[in-house]
Amino acid sequence: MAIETRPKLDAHKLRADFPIFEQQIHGKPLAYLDSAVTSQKPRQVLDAMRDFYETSYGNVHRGVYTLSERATAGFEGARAKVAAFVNAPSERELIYTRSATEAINLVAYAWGLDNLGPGDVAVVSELDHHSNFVPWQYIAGRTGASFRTIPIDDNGELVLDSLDELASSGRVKVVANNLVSNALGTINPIEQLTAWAHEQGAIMVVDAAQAAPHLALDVQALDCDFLAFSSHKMCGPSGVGALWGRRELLEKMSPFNLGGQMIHKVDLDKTTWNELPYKFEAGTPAIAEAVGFGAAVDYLNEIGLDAIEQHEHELAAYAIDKMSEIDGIRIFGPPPDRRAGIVSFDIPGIHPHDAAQILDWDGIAVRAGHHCTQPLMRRLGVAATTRASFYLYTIPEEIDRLVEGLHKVKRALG
Amino acid sequence: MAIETRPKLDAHKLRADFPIFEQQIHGKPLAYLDSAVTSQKPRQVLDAMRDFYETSYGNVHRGVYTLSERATAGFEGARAKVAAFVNAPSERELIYTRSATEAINLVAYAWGLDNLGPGDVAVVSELDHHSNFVPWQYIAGRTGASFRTIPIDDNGELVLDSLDELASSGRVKVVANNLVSNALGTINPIEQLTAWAHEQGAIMVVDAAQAAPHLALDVQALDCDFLAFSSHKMCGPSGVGALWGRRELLEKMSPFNLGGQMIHKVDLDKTTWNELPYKFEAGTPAIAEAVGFGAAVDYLNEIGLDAIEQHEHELAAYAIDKMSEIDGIRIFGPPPDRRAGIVSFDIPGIHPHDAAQILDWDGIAVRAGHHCTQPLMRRLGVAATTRASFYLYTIPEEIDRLVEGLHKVKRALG
Amino acid sequence: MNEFDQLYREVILDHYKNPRGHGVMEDADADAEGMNPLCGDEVTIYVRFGEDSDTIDEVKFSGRGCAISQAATSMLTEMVQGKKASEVAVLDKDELLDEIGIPLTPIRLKCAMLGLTTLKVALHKAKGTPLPQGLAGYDDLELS
Amino acid sequence: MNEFDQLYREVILDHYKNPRGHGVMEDADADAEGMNPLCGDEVTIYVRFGEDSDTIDEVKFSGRGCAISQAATSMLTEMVQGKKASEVAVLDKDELLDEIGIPLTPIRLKCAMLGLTTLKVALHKAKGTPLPQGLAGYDDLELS
Ligand SMILES: Cc1ncc(COP(=O)(O)O)c(C=O)c1O
Ligand SMILES: Cc1ncc(COP(=O)(O)O)c(C=O)c1O
Repeated sequence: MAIETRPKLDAHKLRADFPIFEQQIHGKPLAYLDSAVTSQKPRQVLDAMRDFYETSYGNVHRGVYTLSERATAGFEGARAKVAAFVNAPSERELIYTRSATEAINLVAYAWGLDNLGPGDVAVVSELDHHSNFVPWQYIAGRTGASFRTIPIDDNGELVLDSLDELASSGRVKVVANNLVSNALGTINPIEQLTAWAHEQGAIMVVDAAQAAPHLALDVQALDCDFLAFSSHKMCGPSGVGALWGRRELLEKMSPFNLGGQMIHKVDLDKTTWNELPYKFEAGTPAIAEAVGFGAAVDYLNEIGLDAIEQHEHELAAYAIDKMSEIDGIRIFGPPPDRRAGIVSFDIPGIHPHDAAQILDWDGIAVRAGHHCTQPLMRRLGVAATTRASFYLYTIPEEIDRLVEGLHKVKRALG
Repeated sequence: MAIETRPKLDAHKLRADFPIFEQQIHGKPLAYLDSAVTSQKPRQVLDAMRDFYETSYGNVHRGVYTLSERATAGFEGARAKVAAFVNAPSERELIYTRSATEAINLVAYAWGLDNLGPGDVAVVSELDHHSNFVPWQYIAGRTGASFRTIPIDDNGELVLDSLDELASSGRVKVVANNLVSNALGTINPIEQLTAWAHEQGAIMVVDAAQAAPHLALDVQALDCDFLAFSSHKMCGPSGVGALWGRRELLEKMSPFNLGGQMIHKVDLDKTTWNELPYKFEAGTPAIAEAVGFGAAVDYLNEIGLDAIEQHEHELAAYAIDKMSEIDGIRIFGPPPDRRAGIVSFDIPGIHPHDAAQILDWDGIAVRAGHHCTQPLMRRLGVAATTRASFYLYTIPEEIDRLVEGLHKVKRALG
Repeated sequence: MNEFDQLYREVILDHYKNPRGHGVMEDADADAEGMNPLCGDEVTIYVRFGEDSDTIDEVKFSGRGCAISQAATSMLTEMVQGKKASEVAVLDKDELLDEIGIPLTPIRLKCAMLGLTTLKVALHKAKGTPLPQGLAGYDDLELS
Repeated sequence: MNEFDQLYREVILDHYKNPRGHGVMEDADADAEGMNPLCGDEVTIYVRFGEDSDTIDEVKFSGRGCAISQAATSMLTEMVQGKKASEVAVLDKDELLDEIGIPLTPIRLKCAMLGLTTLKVALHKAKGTPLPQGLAGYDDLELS
């Protein structure tokens, strides 16, 4: 067998797929360096949705006529693609949600309300996004369980030594953690956490919102119990996301949203639930969005997740290297080989809002804020950071423009 | 002041806005008579979303750069339109959801979990869609409240005489009912129900999923407390819906989904919530879909809801008249002036599935099933019905084709 | 052959209009009820075994349904007559589909399978064997 | 005038780099803390009244923020000096915006208003008057 060299992606070429780059912002080409918050969309995905609406739109699972069949085939065909994308053992374990946030809430409510109580512990980390922090805090509060966080070190990496202490504080019933941190880019050791969770008899919930766009996912290799992600961060439309869940757990769980489609038989005194995955999909779902989600998966697979991951590592290394030259800059997070294409930083005396605003006038879009990680910001001792994040369409020239722009910011406000 | 004659809508002309009608189904022009399940989309709405993705896409409320500002303006501008569409006193009371179903679940969970308990009664009707039936049944079950239904008469109209008996069974805390029945088209006397609910000290939740597309809505005139509806039934995209809620109630309520954007301050021991409407919008919302929802509202306003309502009454009257000629047919529901453009029927000896399938071969799409109203089907003594439903693009010729098709079905199977 | 003739071909219409084995069976050796949640159709299947308590002697069914589900169940009653319960409990759905002999969309497939699924449940219940995954509605129903 | 000069015009930069009234006030007559949830910026405002216990004698502020929020708060301390608490408690936001004198996008408006909102809360708290709707963050913040 010949050894294949991993094909690199050609970001310059891929950019042509994205209509958003055809415009100028403040007279400058758009340098979109905020892909961690949401990604831009290729024509292939937009065309797939438009075409679906124009030729095949109808409600799913409900009609015997042609349009409804086409719509159902499009919707379920996309489910098969999304399920395969995370190597789910069965597409019945793949539930469509609005977003990663809703996917996590589904587990927190439907599993948590029945399985947490006094003496139990729900564990997240200091690195977690509010969407994987607040649901567990809230449901723990409602059920009387306690809520604990895994601390991080100064590099933004989890301190796994602290796990024993957490285990001694009660029955750990659920561990929920992000695979890639949106604030720092840290790639977390989920396999180790999962092994620990299972030793405690706890379930492992993986927030893969930030991982799914950037690295190949395999729920069977991760051995986790639930995995949540969003279409909009991975070239797909807004309004749809997914939860993968282990079948035995999903089957035992109560439902979350109630309504049409998730039922089997409705009586005045009793209602029974539909089979998986429909039990968790009440009401009319995001139909065309699911089709777009499937098209986004096709698009990413065509490029290759390995190639995307490598491209991001290279950009992260390049950016950290270039940005380190800025006087006084503090770059948060681990070295490039342990992070996705995300660089969060602070320049003393320059507020992130001002940096982002001034960069915008050069057509450069970066994020300024707490990135939905207030506990982490407190841990880092800052109110907010400036963050540049990259994706398959990011080119090194944009990083050069960012560095130049930051020099300009310093001259103006420093 | 001159008296304006209400302009009638020109369905033949409007059809040209809908690309779906440019194809043939089984070699015949598409007669889409299943708008009650979901409506088709005009080019204006599809263009608005495409344009948004191509020029203005970004995450909302999170960035100081141009794209994020544009996205936020598009998203919030649409909220203002949708809020005005139901005459909400403030756009802060208008919460985006995935669908009417999710909107009702939001109230059932966030209001219900804290406000229902043993001795309390949740009331829906036999006419209600599963999406407004099962959430109340389920949350009543979880909280120990009881769950009762308002019966209907043989015309499919609510028997309001039964209310006193319901009131004597406990403290009525919530009354939830549809304004227009999706199964029969019945327009329900919501003002009377609301008055009764308020007399009991109960809140009134209106399921307007089927009303919003078809008649002008005014939450202040209705005097209800919550109102739920879906974009996809009113010419907008799938994946987005809305809940209007009375501000005092929304402010007092616990949140529903937890995560990014809905928080004010996140601490390890305590999290506080964002102001309205964000408190109820956790995570990345359906951004482009909201923009499309706004465009759909523009489209409907341009035509005029009164004109749409009248068009549907006319079609319903025409259909009932024509269909009554079919031997043995049983048409369910009230007379045309008390119903929206929905006609549900049964032809003895012909199963709805077979009718729908054979009609499909003539390009005619109708729904066969229980329409997510199993309790109603039981009340009517049928397993399922066949349903034809109309919208602004429906023309009388399609009803003629339906009647002809039904004769053919009878010849084949009767 | 147009689509109508294809789906509602003569033999289907014949089974639909003159269903074999239609009716209630008193003191059956095995029975079960099934429902198609899409349309609410319900069917009850009854089985009587032969002397060996294993060979299927007679199958009857009652309930309502569309032409496809009624015809498929009617055909089924003829197909399984004289077979061993253990064979029928694992009967491949394709055998029934071959018999029906018409192309079915995924949604109509559910109609066609209602009788067979219910029969299998009846047999497993009578024999006390655990319901295979497929019968809990898991793997053998295709999504889409 | 390009956009940079427009937003970060000289007077803004001057107030940002040399904020008036910056610092902590011990034994203030009124104080409050405010936060901009978008970026986590926090500000604390301190007020000392004159002999009549109503005229604002001195205003100070501490905390961190972007140039817009710092400059706006600095300008505010000058604006309200010598005014009656009751007037300031209902000060129209446009008066401050006029002073700032630059066009603000909705998101930056929140930065600019942080000081004023916090000051109003401090005054209402000190006077025991109920917080108007606007200050609960309701009506005066524009959506979008
Ligand atoms: C790590 C992480 N978790 C969860 C989320 C929430 O994703 P969404 O807003 O799509 O629900 C995000 C997105 O911001 C994220 O980066
Ligand atoms: C009366 C009624 N209520 C609720 C719903 C649920 O709407 P959705 O599926 O958009 O959530 C529907 C739609 O089928 C309906 O017709």
